[in-house]
Amino acid sequence: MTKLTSLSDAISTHIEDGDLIYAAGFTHLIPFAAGHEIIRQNFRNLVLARATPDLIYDQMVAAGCARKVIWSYMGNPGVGSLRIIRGAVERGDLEWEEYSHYGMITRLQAGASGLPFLPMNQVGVQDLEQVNPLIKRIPDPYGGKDVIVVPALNPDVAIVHVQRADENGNAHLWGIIGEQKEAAFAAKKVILTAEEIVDESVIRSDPNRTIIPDIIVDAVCHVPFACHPSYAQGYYDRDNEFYLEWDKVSASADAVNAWLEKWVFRINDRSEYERNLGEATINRLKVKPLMSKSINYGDY
Amino acid sequence: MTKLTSLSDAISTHIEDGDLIYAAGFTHLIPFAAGHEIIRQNFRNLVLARATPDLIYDQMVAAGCARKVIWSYMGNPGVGSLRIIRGAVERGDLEWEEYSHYGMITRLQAGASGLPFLPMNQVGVQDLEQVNPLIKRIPDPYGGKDVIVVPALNPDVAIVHVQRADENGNAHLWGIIGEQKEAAFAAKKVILTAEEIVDESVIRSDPNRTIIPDIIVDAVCHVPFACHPSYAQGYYDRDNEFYLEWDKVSASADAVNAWLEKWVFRINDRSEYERNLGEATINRLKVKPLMSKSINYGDY
Amino acid sequence: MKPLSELNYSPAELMIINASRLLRDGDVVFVGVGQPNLACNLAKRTHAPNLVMIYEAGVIGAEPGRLPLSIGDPTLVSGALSVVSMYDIFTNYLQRGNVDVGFMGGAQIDKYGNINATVIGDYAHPKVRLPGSGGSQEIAAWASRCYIMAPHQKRRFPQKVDFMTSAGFLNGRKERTDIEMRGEGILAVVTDIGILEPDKSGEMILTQLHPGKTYQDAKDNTGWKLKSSEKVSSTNQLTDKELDILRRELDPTGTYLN
Amino acid sequence: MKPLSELNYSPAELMIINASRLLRDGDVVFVGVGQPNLACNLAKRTHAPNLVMIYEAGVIGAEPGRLPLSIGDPTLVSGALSVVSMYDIFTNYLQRGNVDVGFMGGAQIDKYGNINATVIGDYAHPKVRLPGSGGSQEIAAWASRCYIMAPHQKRRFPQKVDFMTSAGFLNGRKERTDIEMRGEGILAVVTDIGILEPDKSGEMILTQLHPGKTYQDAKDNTGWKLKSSEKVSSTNQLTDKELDILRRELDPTGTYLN
Repeated sequence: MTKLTSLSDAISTHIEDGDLIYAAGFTHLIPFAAGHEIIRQNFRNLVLARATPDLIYDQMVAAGCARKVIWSYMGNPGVGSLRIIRGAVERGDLEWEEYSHYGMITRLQAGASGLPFLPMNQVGVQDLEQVNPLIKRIPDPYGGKDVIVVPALNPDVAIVHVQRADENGNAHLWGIIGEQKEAAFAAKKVILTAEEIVDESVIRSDPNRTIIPDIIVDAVCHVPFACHPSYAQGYYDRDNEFYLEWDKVSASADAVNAWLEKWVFRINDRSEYERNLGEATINRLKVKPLMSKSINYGDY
Repeated sequence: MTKLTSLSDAISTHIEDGDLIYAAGFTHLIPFAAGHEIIRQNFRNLVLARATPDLIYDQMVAAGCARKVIWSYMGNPGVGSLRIIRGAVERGDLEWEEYSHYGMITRLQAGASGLPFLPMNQVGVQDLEQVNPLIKRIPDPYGGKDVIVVPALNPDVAIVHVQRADENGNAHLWGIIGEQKEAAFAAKKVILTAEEIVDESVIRSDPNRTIIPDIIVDAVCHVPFACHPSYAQGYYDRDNEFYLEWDKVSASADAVNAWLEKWVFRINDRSEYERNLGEATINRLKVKPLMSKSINYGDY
Repeated sequence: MKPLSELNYSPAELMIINASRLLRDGDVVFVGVGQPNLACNLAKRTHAPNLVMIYEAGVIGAEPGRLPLSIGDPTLVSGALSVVSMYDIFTNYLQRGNVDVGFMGGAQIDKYGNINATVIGDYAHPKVRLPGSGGSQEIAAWASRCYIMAPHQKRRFPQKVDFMTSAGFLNGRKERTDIEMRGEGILAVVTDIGILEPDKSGEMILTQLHPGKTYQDAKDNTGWKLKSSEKVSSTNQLTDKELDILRRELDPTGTYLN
Repeated sequence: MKPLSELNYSPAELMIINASRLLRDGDVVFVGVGQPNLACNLAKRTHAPNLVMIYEAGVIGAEPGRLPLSIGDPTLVSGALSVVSMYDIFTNYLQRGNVDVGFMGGAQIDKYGNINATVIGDYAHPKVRLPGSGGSQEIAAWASRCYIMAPHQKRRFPQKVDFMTSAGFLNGRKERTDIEMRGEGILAVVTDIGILEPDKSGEMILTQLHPGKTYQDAKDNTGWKLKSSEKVSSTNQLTDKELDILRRELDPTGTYLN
């Protein structure tokens, strides 16, 4: 059953003020288009969870969408600080909750599994455990050392960008797959954005590649170039210049507001964003093909 | 660094009497060739763990290799009983330890993760828990219901058959992937058998397909047709006639011994086994190609 | 449509067709091979075209090109929507609550729908050692609705199973409710005489009879004092179309139909 | 080979080259981007051709065709040996004990090699809020050997870190040993003055000096009373080959070398 819809409808239908959102993608396939649509629709009091908030959450916090951020690495990857979130935290203007990457992804894995919690081995340091009461320790019932546990994280909505999906929401993704699967299975609702909508037969030609199945997907949106300034493996490159530029923009509230006006509020959708980027940028981010070798499933 | 070796050398080098062996593959890619080599080399007192012992463990138990079997479904899949193991258990001649599929695979997942145990949700019934003291229950530290736990399973040796691997042991596998990854990461040593040895560039053309990395592999053996009478997706079909035939052979100790003589002890290796099967059988199990659609990784 | 008396059908066909009718369009079904597989494929070809079939081997949305002969038949994989690991199937799919229907089988089914697939006699000194749980312990707990297909025989329907492999309503519905498991439990046992369903206490009672069968037939073949619902209805007769799809398309060699 | 005095090199180049020499052929290294990535690629092109590079984004055996600018740069993926999920990287690879070497960084490194990458000042009311652990809490615990590269500055090497993000030897080696973590801990801190290594008590002491640097330089730039080993050796001078590979092949734009 087709779930194809516009991104704007998907966001307005499935997200509510106050929701816990997990926009997935570890450094790759970051759903910037959906983040911008959330800003454009003026959502408030969201709890934004991501291993690495990256620029997208910095922008959403700047726009006033969030009351809290949950992270395991709050930086501008390869550049430095996320100035907006960092500033809000230092001023006491934003709640936060913090894990190591492993703790964060373990919370999602527990959520995806339908388990109340999952264990991790001890790491020596206890400082994070002491400032985050959700991190606990329990005995090993088999007589070993105590283990550390974290509770399941079950976001209200996961937003996952993929390279190709059919209109029902069966999705192929590749390259860095990060926590895409875990976030999708953990969430109560899943909004999928995709570089390409393909026929179901493309998905069925390689079922081992299907990481997200239609049965957990609520909306499918065709949004090419949705990840800029992050990237989609095989489709376009990371726009490192933008990551450097944001470091400058985010140093001034006025510059941030001007940026949001120009790149989010004054435009209607992602295709307008892409047009505004211009051909020079788009060409700079293009990538030459490098194809995988095929495999034989056999016609049984 | 190449780890290519003959199956006979791999088995004699890496297995010892008394070892706990996990010959992986849920109904697919079952490493019959390695099992037969273990029989041929007369190993004794092995503990044989597999979700579904299938015919391979029935044959190994018949040959006297095992002191104990660990399973979650002890049947001849699609046919009925595993007569040898069932008879030995009913007579009190064989130790056994039992889980549900989920319990079994959770033990492997804990082992693969380096964790002492993993939790599962309650299932209402407690009979298995009562006869297997390794299945315990512990409180949920977040105030929910008690969870069931099982301890890590870390086999001495995992044997994993794959469709293609490079000579270092980086392996692509597809179709039903069962517990192949978990068994390999859980084990102390890994013996890989492969339908095809390919150049490293084939593996590197599709890194998302690489489920087993060379760093955990101890031996790589080129053994085409290693899974008969089970199958290798895209390479050959399951020989259902043999599964039916084993039901008859295994009804008589004499017939079993004659079968082992003919198909294991009197032959040297898998290529001789394949020759003895004959062209008619091999042609019957051939499969027409059905290729996956390629993906683009991009030349960054 | 021919009158029933003119249709020749086997007890297996009777059970498969009645089981297929319990499926709803859009259901995600955890399928076993054999009769449950036929029931699901029949439903998909009749009233439930959007049925999603999941196999415990890790296959989602299979479209088997031939009759699968084992739970891991390669025909389930080629052309499927997705293939995942066993751990993922049992965690992300089943335990997480993504499965609507499970089909159960077993050597014994008792008054409360509990199932024994493990052992006849004492566990440590088995009289008959059966295969064991496989996936069924968790399917019975976590699939929203579970169904059983079983020939109606006294030894197969004892008052109490020798070993509880999978949960029906345990020692009564309250016990299952108290544990707050996700699944509603065994909602129907389809036999070759009729259909049993749980009453308020979780006891399996006769609610439907196949045409030509009687309450007495059912009682004679049940190991406990079988109650019936106030009104026992009759199952709809098998249709030519259903039988035709089963026999010509799904199992032309009759492997599971006799 | 030119005498050292004729080689112009930056403090970063000095640290990267000395760190690369700590790697052994065949090591499986958990690599960060930036300087650790350069150190690993340099080792692979010199004395450790069989080095296996793992990135926390889930990439194994990367062969980057260009300088990766973030931990998730697509150049790490194309042509890699394997790509897996974050959960798998942290469980099957790191926690399971499949990683030999980890590179750590941080705003503060204390006397026992503990690292702070979380916060300067009070956690609840941060003076400077840093990015936090990322993968480092677990790398420091479970990689067999860990190394740090850091410019030698007093504020960066305090007696005690404000927040322990990752374990060195905690409050002394015994405390780490008692917890029986898999990894041996921080085995070297490579600075632009020399190399610190843990003594028997787990305290970081000066064991090597780069040519031209003195114990006094190190003491002046360390926030605790820096001890030294009985004999402080000199690090080998940088070679033309090492500098050449770094500058021409690995970081031609000098992004991480200055």
